[in-house]
Amino acid sequence: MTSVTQGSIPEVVEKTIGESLGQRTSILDNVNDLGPPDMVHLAKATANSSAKTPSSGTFFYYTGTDTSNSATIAALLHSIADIIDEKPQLWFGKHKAWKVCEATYCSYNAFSRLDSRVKVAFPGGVESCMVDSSGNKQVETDRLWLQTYVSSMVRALVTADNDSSDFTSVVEIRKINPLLTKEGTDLFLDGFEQLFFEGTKLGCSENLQVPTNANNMLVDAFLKCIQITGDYERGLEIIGRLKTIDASVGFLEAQLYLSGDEEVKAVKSMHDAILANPLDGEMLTLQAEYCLDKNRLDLALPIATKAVNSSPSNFKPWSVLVKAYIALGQYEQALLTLNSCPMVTHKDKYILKRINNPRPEDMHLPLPVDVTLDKVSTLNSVDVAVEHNRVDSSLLNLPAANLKSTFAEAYDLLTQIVHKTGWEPLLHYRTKVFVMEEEFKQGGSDESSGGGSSLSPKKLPEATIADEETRKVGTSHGNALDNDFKKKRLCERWLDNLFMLLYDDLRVYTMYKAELLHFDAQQMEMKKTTCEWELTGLVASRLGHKEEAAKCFERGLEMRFSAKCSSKLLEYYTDEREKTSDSSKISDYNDKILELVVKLFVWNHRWYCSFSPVLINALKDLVNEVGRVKLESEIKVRFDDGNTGVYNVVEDNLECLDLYGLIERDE
Amino acid sequence: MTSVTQGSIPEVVEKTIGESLGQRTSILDNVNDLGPPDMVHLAKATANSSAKTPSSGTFFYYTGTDTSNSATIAALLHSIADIIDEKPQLWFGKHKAWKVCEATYCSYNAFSRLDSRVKVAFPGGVESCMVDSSGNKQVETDRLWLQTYVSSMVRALVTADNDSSDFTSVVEIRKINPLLTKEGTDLFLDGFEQLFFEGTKLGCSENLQVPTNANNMLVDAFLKCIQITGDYERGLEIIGRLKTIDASVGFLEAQLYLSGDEEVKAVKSMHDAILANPLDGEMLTLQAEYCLDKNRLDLALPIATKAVNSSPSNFKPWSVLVKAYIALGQYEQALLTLNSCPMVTHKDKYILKRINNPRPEDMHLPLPVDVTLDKVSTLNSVDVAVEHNRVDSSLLNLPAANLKSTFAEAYDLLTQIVHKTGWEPLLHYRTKVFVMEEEFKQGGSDESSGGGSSLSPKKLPEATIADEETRKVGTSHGNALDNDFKKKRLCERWLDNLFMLLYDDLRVYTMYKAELLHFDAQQMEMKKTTCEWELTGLVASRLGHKEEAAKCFERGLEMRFSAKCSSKLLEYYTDEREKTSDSSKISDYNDKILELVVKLFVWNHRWYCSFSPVLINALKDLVNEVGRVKLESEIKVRFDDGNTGVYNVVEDNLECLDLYGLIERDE
Amino acid sequence: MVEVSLTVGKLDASLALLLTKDHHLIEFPTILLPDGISTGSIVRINCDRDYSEEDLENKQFDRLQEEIYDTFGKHEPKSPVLKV
Amino acid sequence: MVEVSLTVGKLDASLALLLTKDHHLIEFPTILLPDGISTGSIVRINCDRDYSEEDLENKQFDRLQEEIYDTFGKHEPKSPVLKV
Repeated sequence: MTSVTQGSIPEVVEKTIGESLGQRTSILDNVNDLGPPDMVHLAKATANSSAKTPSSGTFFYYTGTDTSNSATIAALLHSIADIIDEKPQLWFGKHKAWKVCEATYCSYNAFSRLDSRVKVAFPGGVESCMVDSSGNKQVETDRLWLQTYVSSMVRALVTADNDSSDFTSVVEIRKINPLLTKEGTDLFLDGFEQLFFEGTKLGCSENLQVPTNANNMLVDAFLKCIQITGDYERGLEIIGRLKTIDASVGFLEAQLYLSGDEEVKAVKSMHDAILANPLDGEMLTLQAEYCLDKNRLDLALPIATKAVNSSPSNFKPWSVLVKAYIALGQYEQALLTLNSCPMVTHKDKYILKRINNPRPEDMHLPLPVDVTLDKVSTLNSVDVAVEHNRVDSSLLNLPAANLKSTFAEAYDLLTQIVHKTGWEPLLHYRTKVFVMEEEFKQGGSDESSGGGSSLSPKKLPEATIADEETRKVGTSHGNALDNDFKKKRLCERWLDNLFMLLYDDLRVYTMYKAELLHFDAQQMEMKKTTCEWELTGLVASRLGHKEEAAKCFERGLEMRFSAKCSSKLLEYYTDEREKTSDSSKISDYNDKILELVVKLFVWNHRWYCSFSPVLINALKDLVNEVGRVKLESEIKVRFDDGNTGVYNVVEDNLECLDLYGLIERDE
Repeated sequence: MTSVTQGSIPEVVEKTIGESLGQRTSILDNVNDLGPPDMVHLAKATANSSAKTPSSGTFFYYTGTDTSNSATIAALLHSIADIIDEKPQLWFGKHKAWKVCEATYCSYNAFSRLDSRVKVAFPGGVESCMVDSSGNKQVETDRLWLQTYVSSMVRALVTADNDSSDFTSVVEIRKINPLLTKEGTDLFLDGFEQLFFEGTKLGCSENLQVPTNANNMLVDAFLKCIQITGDYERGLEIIGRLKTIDASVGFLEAQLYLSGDEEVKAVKSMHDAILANPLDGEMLTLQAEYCLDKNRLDLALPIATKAVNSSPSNFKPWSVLVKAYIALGQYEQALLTLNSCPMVTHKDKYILKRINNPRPEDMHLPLPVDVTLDKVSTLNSVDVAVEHNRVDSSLLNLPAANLKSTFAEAYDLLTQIVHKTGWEPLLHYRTKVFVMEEEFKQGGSDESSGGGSSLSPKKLPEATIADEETRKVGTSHGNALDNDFKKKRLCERWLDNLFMLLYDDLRVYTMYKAELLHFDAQQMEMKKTTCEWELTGLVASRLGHKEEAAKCFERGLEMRFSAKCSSKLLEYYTDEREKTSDSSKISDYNDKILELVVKLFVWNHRWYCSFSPVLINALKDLVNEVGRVKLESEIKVRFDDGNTGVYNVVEDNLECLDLYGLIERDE
Repeated sequence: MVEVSLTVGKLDASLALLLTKDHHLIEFPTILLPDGISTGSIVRINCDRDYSEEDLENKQFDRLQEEIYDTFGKHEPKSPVLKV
Repeated sequence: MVEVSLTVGKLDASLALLLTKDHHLIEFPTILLPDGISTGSIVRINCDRDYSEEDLENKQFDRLQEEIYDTFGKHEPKSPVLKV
């Protein structure tokens, strides 16, 4: 078991004591989602000074703590103060003895748009309050505390495993596993049921136009909780009760059956719900996806069509219909359908956001010393940043890497098409279905790319864009319309843009493959930095070349640790292990997966994070494949030499799996 | 006659010598309109130092100079250098003797996207070149010089009389009358004809979606030139020749006939053109406006309808149709039609823009001493700014004041409706034709406004907005549609916004009228600053209360000079003079107009501007009304006491009128 | 004449989303839809050129042009003399 | 059944602007317009509910649902045993 030490608590120094609390209040007015992460504020005095007035204020963020009442929060604040008071802190290069005078915990209640706050004064005194965006205090009630707790849990669950390699993400945050006690999990599930019909207040995923009762952040967190804990029975009971009030909840029932491997029940659930309401777009979409998974395209296509007709303003049914056309090899229809997809343009993904932008020199980001693993916990972020800055800009700034929400999904659909057809046929389909600005410029030369690539000799021909301006003003093509022409459609601006991005990605990838051939022919080894291998791997991955991508990520890891390469490989190996029945291969994959899982656990621990559903799940599979005893000794043999606490960090997660009976008990 | 002195040349000091020329080159790439104003750059050395190397660089802008060839430009640069070298300049509070070492003139050729530059070195040497946005030199040709000249002329003509009270407008600029010589005017008209079919390259007014041969900036400048010079015969000859190549030019023929008071010919011109092409939207729109002016609404309505049907994507025909419905008292149809107007959202009005943002402390803005008029030329801009900052924000920030292009026009149409119907009936019509978010909140109280106003007790009810999001996602009102409901339309977001702005304007205006009543009842005088009177006048003016607006502007001028109040009053008096046949009233208006015209001439001169078509025209009418001799003596009697040069600045404009035979000759 | 069959996908106040068999999304004014329509309904749309209406409108338009020309285009209308 | 008369105001590649008598601007897919149409043409649009097509589609849909249920919803499909 690991325990919290000074090395696991990041802090940001304030300019004036209490400043961050005021800033937090002032941003509340503009919050219209799950809100900021929980926050701890500390007022500290120099321990040896006789004066009791604090001389410094610091703060940091939290997810996953138990915020169900002021007593548990006060206990947490006490333990933090104890850890900091215990011995001098290594503080910006010097050892500094602090005494915490006052500690405040803030947790945003997104249901009622209130910030719940608990303040502990040391040595004694606890106060709590709930403030609105004007700073006014509201009367505390049990329901408001329940809302606070559920909001916290939703934030912790939906942001877990979010890609944190982004340079702008919050690092001064401790992410705790929110499912550490059964009581806490029970309380969340109770809260889910009680607050179910307020779920739309928490907003929805970035791929969905508007939240519904059956699809919102509260529901997302619920499903994740059930999946991690494996308690499908409990989940289905809850949904069963809610279904009697709102039939659209049937959609969640079917989803739970499916992820709980109760396929027959899922099919019946979908069937019954659709009979009751043949226009239930969410259920029809799920049914179409199911038929697609079963490769029954003859069923998937008409059901997806019905789903689109029933819910034409949602992206999801359209994307399933596109997939059906791709699977059927009807690429022209796939492109036309893609072009009709309603995009979500007004929303970003919910991420944990800071309440202010601290200066780098005010950030205290200690290195936890209880768990160390050579080359992982000690990876120098300055070195990585330097390496990153040296990467060629053509690789670094590929815009497809930054696509968001439905645009990223639409891009994925487009790459699925090009993966099956190739680039030139795709352009041909495009020209056939969309109105083109001018005929394909045969033989025009493209100066920006070298020879050797099949993409280089031609520029991307321009399609006529469908937007308000062109529609209402643009090129009127003569008075009478010729018939061929009127069967074509105008390409939406965003889809046209995706073609451009695809062209960029393909050019970089083709160039890489050509280089690789060249090096292989010369029997030389291609040299790239880890950043470059990582980015090249991501291009390959976007284009659906999974094996090639894995090779890049492996090459990337040869030189140094990379969290991105590791998690992408973990995904790849897990998929591959599923596909094979060769036991020596399986054992090989298990070995590799163990290595990646352990390193990622240590990496997360170094960044104050002890919650990753992906890693918990991977660990569960490993234990169930190789056995707990073997796994434990394996870890000790492979990682104990010269390192500390590696086994402890894995053990934390094994205990969580144990709690929910997901692995064999440790004797 | 006035002449250029050091006091009439503004300058901006550069950080490094020649910096502004580099900046000018670097912005060329982003120019997609008529481009920046002409610019002069000076490299200056301290006169008494023996060294010939310049120690300081300055620059300023120009419009209206003759840029038809490098020789005339070189001559201009010589005269500027002479004026600056002549005696020490009053330079940031000290007298400083300069010697100009090098002077450069830049003039943007918007047809070929080149910057034509002439550099004179002193004592000798002239170089010229034409550079593109990469700084590469192009071969100079006669045609490129003609394009340069015509571009310059178009900039000078279309930006004349642009409202310059905006705090962000360019002040370091000399604006010259571009029509000072007949040769120059001839050359422009020749150039217009030669370059006519390239006119669309110069863009079009902000109210038009896309430029056409018959409607673009080149054409606007041509029409303005013909109107100022009164040479309709010449204009019609040119148009006659162009019409044989492009029939759509007939639109300009009709316009020239109309503004040249040849109504019968205009009617025939429209008639013939429409017979030849019954779908000529521009001509139909003009014909509809003509019928509207003649108050033949029975004819105006079907013609406007035909214009809309022929050119549905242009704003103009729609606005004429709305006017027809307003004139007919069909306010519901007027609102529905207004709601269908296609708005121009992608364009701003062309204004003269700086190439960089100079710091205020680098600006040398001397006071011309050759023309002074007490309280006009000496008006302190700091005092005005202070007064401006003290204005109540509710008056200062009325958003209707900042409406642009078609939105400003649509707002004007809406105020025409409310002017005829009143506010409550307008709301009633709105509720009848548009889908409302909820029923009118009767009796709800509005905290933000005091009592006494008929607008205060009710909030504006919300209409359901038509935008992509609501259309595709929004409130689906049950499954089956009731019939009443489906006859209503969704209000466009911009129109809904205009209702809000109208509400704000009306509230301010109603409050003002209530206050006025109160003061009148108490026999007290209402006190406001000039800025406040000006802004109140502008609100009244926007709402169509012209007489009330004039009273405000008059009150504003009682305390100090204001260019805005003066020009608005000039417009008002001119209109009123037209309407009356009472000779004593006419003579009274003439007196007032003379006062305003003279003061505005002096004001313009103080800001280095000697070109205002509005003032030239007002002067022409005055001379033709009261006679030149009487006018001249009047000016001398009223303005010569204690002032200098007032008559000279008027004389400059009389000479221009003389040149084109527009007033009786001076004996 | 063109005839197509469309499915009603969504109904709003004044606009409906209709879908063609090949998933073309058409915004269609509800005013043109028959009564009693709801999501999932299928409608048949016929579109036909109306030559007789075109003729009628052309004739009316020509008459209008003649009237304008006769009224304003043959001689300067007498304006009231404003001299006093 | 609803029938309206519309004027063609503008023709683009795939969308036409049609105008109703009371100046409602309708974007209409050109694919639904008859051939030979040009700016200024007048078209008559009929819109009719198609009950028989609705019935047909409903029946097909019901059959589809039964097939899915019969295929996957009655007993777990036998998956190949992967033990080695």
